[in-house]
Amino acid sequence: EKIVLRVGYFPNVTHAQGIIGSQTTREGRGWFEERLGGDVTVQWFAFNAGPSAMEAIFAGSVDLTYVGPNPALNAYIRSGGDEIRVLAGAAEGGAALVVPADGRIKAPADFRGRKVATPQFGNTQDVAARAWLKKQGFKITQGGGDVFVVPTANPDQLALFSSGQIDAVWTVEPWVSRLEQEAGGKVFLEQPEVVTTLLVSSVRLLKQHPDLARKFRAAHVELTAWINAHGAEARAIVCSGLGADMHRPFPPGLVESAWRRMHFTADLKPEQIAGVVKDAQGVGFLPNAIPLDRMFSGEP
Amino acid sequence: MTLQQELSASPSAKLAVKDVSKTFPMRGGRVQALDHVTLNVSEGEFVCLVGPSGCGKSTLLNIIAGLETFDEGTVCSDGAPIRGPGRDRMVMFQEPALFPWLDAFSNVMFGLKLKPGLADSERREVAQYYLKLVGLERFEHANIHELSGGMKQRLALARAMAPNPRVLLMDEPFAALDAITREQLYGDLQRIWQERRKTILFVTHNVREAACLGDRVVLFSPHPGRIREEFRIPLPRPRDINSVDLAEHSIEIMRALKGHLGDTEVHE
Amino acid sequence: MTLQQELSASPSAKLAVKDVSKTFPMRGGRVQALDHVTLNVSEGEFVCLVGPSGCGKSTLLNIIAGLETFDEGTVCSDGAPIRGPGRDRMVMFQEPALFPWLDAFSNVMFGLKLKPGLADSERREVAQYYLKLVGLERFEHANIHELSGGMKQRLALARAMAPNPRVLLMDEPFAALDAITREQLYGDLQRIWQERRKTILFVTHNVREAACLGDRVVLFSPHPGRIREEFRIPLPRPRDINSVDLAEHSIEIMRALKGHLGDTEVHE
Amino acid sequence: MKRSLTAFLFFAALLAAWQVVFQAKVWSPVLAPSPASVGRYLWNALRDGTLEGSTLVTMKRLFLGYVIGIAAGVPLGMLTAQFRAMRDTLGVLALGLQGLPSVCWVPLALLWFGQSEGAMLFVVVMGTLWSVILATDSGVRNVNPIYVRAARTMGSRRLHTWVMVIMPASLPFIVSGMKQGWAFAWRSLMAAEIFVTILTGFGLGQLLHYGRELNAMDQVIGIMLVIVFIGLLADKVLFSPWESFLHRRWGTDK
Amino acid sequence: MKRSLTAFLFFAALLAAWQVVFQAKVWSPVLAPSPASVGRYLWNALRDGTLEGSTLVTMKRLFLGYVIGIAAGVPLGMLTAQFRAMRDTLGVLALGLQGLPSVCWVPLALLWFGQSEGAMLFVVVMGTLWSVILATDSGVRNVNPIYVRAARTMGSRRLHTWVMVIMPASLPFIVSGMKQGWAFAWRSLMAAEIFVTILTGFGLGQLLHYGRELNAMDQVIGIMLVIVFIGLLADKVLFSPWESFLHRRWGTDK
Ligand SMILES: Nc1ncnc2c1ncn2[C@@H]1O[C@H](COP(=O)(O)OP(=O)(O)OP(=O)(O)O)[C@@H](O)[C@H]1O
Ligand SMILES: Nc1ncnc2c1ncn2[C@@H]1O[C@H](COP(=O)(O)OP(=O)(O)OP(=O)(O)O)[C@@H](O)[C@H]1O
Ligand SMILES: [Mg+2]
Ligand SMILES: [Mg+2]
Repeated sequence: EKIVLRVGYFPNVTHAQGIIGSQTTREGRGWFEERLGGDVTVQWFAFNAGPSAMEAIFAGSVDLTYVGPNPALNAYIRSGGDEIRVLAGAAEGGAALVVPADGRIKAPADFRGRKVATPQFGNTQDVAARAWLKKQGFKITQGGGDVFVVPTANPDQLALFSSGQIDAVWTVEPWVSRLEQEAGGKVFLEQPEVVTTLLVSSVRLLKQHPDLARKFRAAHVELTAWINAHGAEARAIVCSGLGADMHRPFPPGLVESAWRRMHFTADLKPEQIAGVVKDAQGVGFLPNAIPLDRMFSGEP
Repeated sequence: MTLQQELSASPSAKLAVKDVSKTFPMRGGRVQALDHVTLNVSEGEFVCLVGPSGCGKSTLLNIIAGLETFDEGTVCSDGAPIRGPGRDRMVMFQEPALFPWLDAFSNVMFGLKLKPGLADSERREVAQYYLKLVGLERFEHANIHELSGGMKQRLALARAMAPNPRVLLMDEPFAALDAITREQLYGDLQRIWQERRKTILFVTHNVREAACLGDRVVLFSPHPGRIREEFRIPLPRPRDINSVDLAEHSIEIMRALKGHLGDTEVHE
Repeated sequence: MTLQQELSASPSAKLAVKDVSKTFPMRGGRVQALDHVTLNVSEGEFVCLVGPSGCGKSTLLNIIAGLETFDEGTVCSDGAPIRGPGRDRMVMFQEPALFPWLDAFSNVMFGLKLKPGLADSERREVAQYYLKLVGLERFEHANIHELSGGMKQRLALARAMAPNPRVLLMDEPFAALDAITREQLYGDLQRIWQERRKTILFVTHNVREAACLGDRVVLFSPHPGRIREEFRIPLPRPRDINSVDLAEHSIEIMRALKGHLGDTEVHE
Repeated sequence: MKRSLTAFLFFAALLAAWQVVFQAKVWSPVLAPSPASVGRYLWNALRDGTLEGSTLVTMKRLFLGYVIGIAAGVPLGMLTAQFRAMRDTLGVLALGLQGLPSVCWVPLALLWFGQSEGAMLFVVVMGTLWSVILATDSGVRNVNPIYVRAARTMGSRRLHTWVMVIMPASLPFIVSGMKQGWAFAWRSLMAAEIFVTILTGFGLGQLLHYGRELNAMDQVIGIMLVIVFIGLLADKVLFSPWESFLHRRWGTDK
Repeated sequence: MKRSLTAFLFFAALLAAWQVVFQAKVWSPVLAPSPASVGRYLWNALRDGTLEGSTLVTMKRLFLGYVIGIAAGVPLGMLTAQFRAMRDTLGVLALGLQGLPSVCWVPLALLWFGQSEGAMLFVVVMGTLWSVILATDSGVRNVNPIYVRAARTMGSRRLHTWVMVIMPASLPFIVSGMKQGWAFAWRSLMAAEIFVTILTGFGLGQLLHYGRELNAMDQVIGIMLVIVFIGLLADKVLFSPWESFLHRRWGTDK
């Protein structure tokens, strides 16, 4: 009897491993299936965002998923460390603070009184933006302060930024590239070392099929290395995978330029995550964080 | 049961209303619709109720039909207390109460379909028979809102009679009809009543009509609704509405009606 | 205008119906409700329409009211073609058509409020006057569904008369009323009509009622609806419904009615 | 004929206004694409089968969810209207739950049905059911009691009265409620298709979502037009016949 | 008294069932938190003022949007019912647009109003208006024509007929439509608060959304309960009095 492994990811360049996995499965030459053995089928679920993926983990309807560090953290803390584990890193970088190219904003001090958009309240970029602005000496509150941080959905950012209704955007690829290419934006600041995507597993999978989880992780590590070695080929697969997921051709140029701003690594740097936690707590999120040791243990 | 049997089956029933009172709540007080009303109707009897507007005739009919609760007293049909409406006591309401979502024919069929023991083709025949009786055979497929006032009333009459109930409770069934149609229906109703030994309680404002149709005429007075007097009409059947004997009876009833009204003063 | 003037103002009007025909579409054919009907009503005249059920009386009233279109002919009021309903021609429909969202008093006030030139207190007084006229003063605040059939009809009568229209189009206004209330209202209606010189077109099934009230009685025959005959009733006013002269006239009309019906055979 | 002409002219005018706005470049063309580009998107999506495919998927889900919502909602609404106890429990529940946004039902759907069509269906049904219950309840409670009384004296009892009298008598309400239920079902399904990720079929909701994610306004507007079109079609096919039947029979709405 | 008892017992039973399910640990406690933890969340949110604050913000938006939706929708619905041309244009538009999910209106709202209360309001109104138009239209078209005829012979004309006759005569429908409109407004507002982020006030929709973002199901369920509670309260305050007035006057629903 075949074992079904259910894996989630987002149709987003920063989830390249997931996209390649799903696209190769779709093409009948599944990268993961080939490495998991003949009795395993992989089902790929393209989630719209972190919370949906985490709900699915809790509900037991997916086993593994690619996801950003913040949803993973939230899920870990919420479940008291009982339900998810981070198996590996996946991607770093790709986030940036974009300002108008017209030179309105040249120095950190110019942000005073401006509106800075972030993709989602409390998500990785939102926390980063708040932490950075705070470090520049601005007072940030939820509804005001010296700089207005306005969580705004990515597609709306583009519109509002190009019509001048927001002054800067802290977001992640491919939106950074789109803001540059379509809305006259200029990258003001990048954080290439910040984790963008992780591979997480449900504790249930680790209990029931520890070997499978191990094999999947190994395949993921191998895939990451392959991506770094075969950039062009990987980009082509990502591009067609995105097109297939969204039923709309994805511009290859966008994958190209997004790629330049990120890098893929399966390494886990718990201290990075700890940094994320610290930032979040510094701006008032994650009030009751718990020790993160179990999160990276790889054990149930 | 064959169609012939069905059309001529003879039901039997008896109504006993004893000391029934009924008040309605109304803004700023109560209205006493019935005040200790006692009325017995024997099997196969044709009883007419007359009385001024608002004296509780329709309320009494509804109570006997089992559609309205009452405050005091007992109401029995065949010796058993009435618990709710039943197919044995068919009501023809004062407003036609026809179903607007059905056409004329289907309105008549409604009650027939609920009557067991008939084949569908028989039901259809019965419905057609009664539609013809009330002169609506050409309007079988008309929608209710396309009928004139009198046609609606005739249709309601056909609908009430078609299932051949043992008791017919009729609330001014002929009010919207012209004299000619009326006279025809007087004849028809008496014939049906005699042939099938129905028990009929018949509300009317037309004293002459009451005298023409009833074995007994019961006179109501209003505020509160009470039975004031009863008249036996011992004339032979079939009766002609224009006969002199009948006129005498109706003059007597009329006089009584006026007398009681004088007592109670409807319009003070 | 003072209340006194308002209550005794004397309007004038004239109706001219010429060669009017009207057919209704109906499943499987058409119904000819009116066939070249011509009728003139002079100012201050009281004309009664009688005729069997379904002969087009209500349709004619609706056409004169401006509520129904017609296929052929012309209808004028005061010499001008009727374009739609107007406050000068008030209609009392065959079904009471009362507004269920208003209580009895507000129903009467509805038309009064639309009449300019009256103070609010006067309107209220007028409404109360008419409610009392029809014997509903105790039911001012009743909801419509709490009224008996006859009470609804009386309320509709009060509502139609209260705004004192020049022309009253009344469709069987007394059908649901008992003899006593009716007789009272005959008197009241004749008085109001004489005092204020109204023009009244009055549909009834009661031939005696027609003879009692009308200057003229117009006889309709059905299928298609046509005017068959007209009778002048030259009796002095006020008339007593029980008088012998009146009985003679009504017998004559009745005979004519039966004759025509024989011609056309309503129920074949 | 004249009626469709009015409608046609009206929508042509809307289209023209859109074109004018586009050409006047009031808004960035990224946000307000030209009618032509939307048309092009629709044409391409039709040609490569995406549109038909996802429309079919969505319609299947919609119909199933809607039919279940109606089939459960109408009887339950009649029950709440008929029985005090039902009104005080189920009726109150329906009142409370009808305001919940669809996304609230997603976790429950996942728990009960996993990532399957069942979960999607659950969200749609939860989005539809309560409002259908309430509309039916309203309709039944507004039925003129004389109809029920007349039917009962003719021997009509419980189920028969409900099906043959109360239902048709409250039909005007029920049809109006069903129309609103249809809108609720659409909206819930669009949310469900975004929040419930399943493998069996890619629907219009997903197309809309990804169009928005990619800020592809031609796609967003194209799918909106498809939704509008289907809504109109559904009205023509599902509701209009009932309505004109009602109006003909009742003699309303000349 | 007896009625509230039934309702109370029913909801107590629901609560008990929830507790049982929680203790049986059928589902992950993260997705199905205990009643106690939800209660705790609500209590804390009440104490620190979050709940009152966001409820107030949301209610303001809801009321404003709803009132605008009703104030525009009822007259427009009467127009579509009265005039062929309006029905063939606006009526058709309403039919098509009522099925659109709220998220479709977001880009337009941002474009026209920027990130402001106006944008939020726009989304709510667009989510409410069409369904109110359609419900009113239905109601008006089902009015028994005899009322209008009677009023017209008494000299009632256009506006007077509409306000004094058609409106009250179709009130049963309009009230039922307004109840559904209320649900539409709620759901649209929840969507709007999720999709349109503005700085002037943090509403229940945002609390719900962030609860979900943070996998804080106690918060999600707590807010759901608040929404349900407000829904019930609104019914008691806004709609029930109308309904009982209607039933008393019309003599329906004994
Ligand atoms: N549902 C009700 N609510 C309140 N009062 C009512 C109700 N039904 C009837 N009544 C009152 O009860 C009294 C009797 O009414 P009922 O309908 O029995 O009179 P009726 O004799 O049939 O009169 P009519 O000849 O006018 O039809 C009236 O005063 C009426 O107002
Ligand atoms: N809206 C309508 N649609 C179709 N046919 C109609 C309509 N209104 C009336 N009719 C038909 O027109 C004819 C005349 O109807 P009308 O109501 O004028 O009769 P009437 O003389 O008032 O009868 P009654 O004395 O019974 O009230 C009838 O045959 C009726 O079926
Ligand atoms: Mg009565
Ligand atoms: Mg008539």
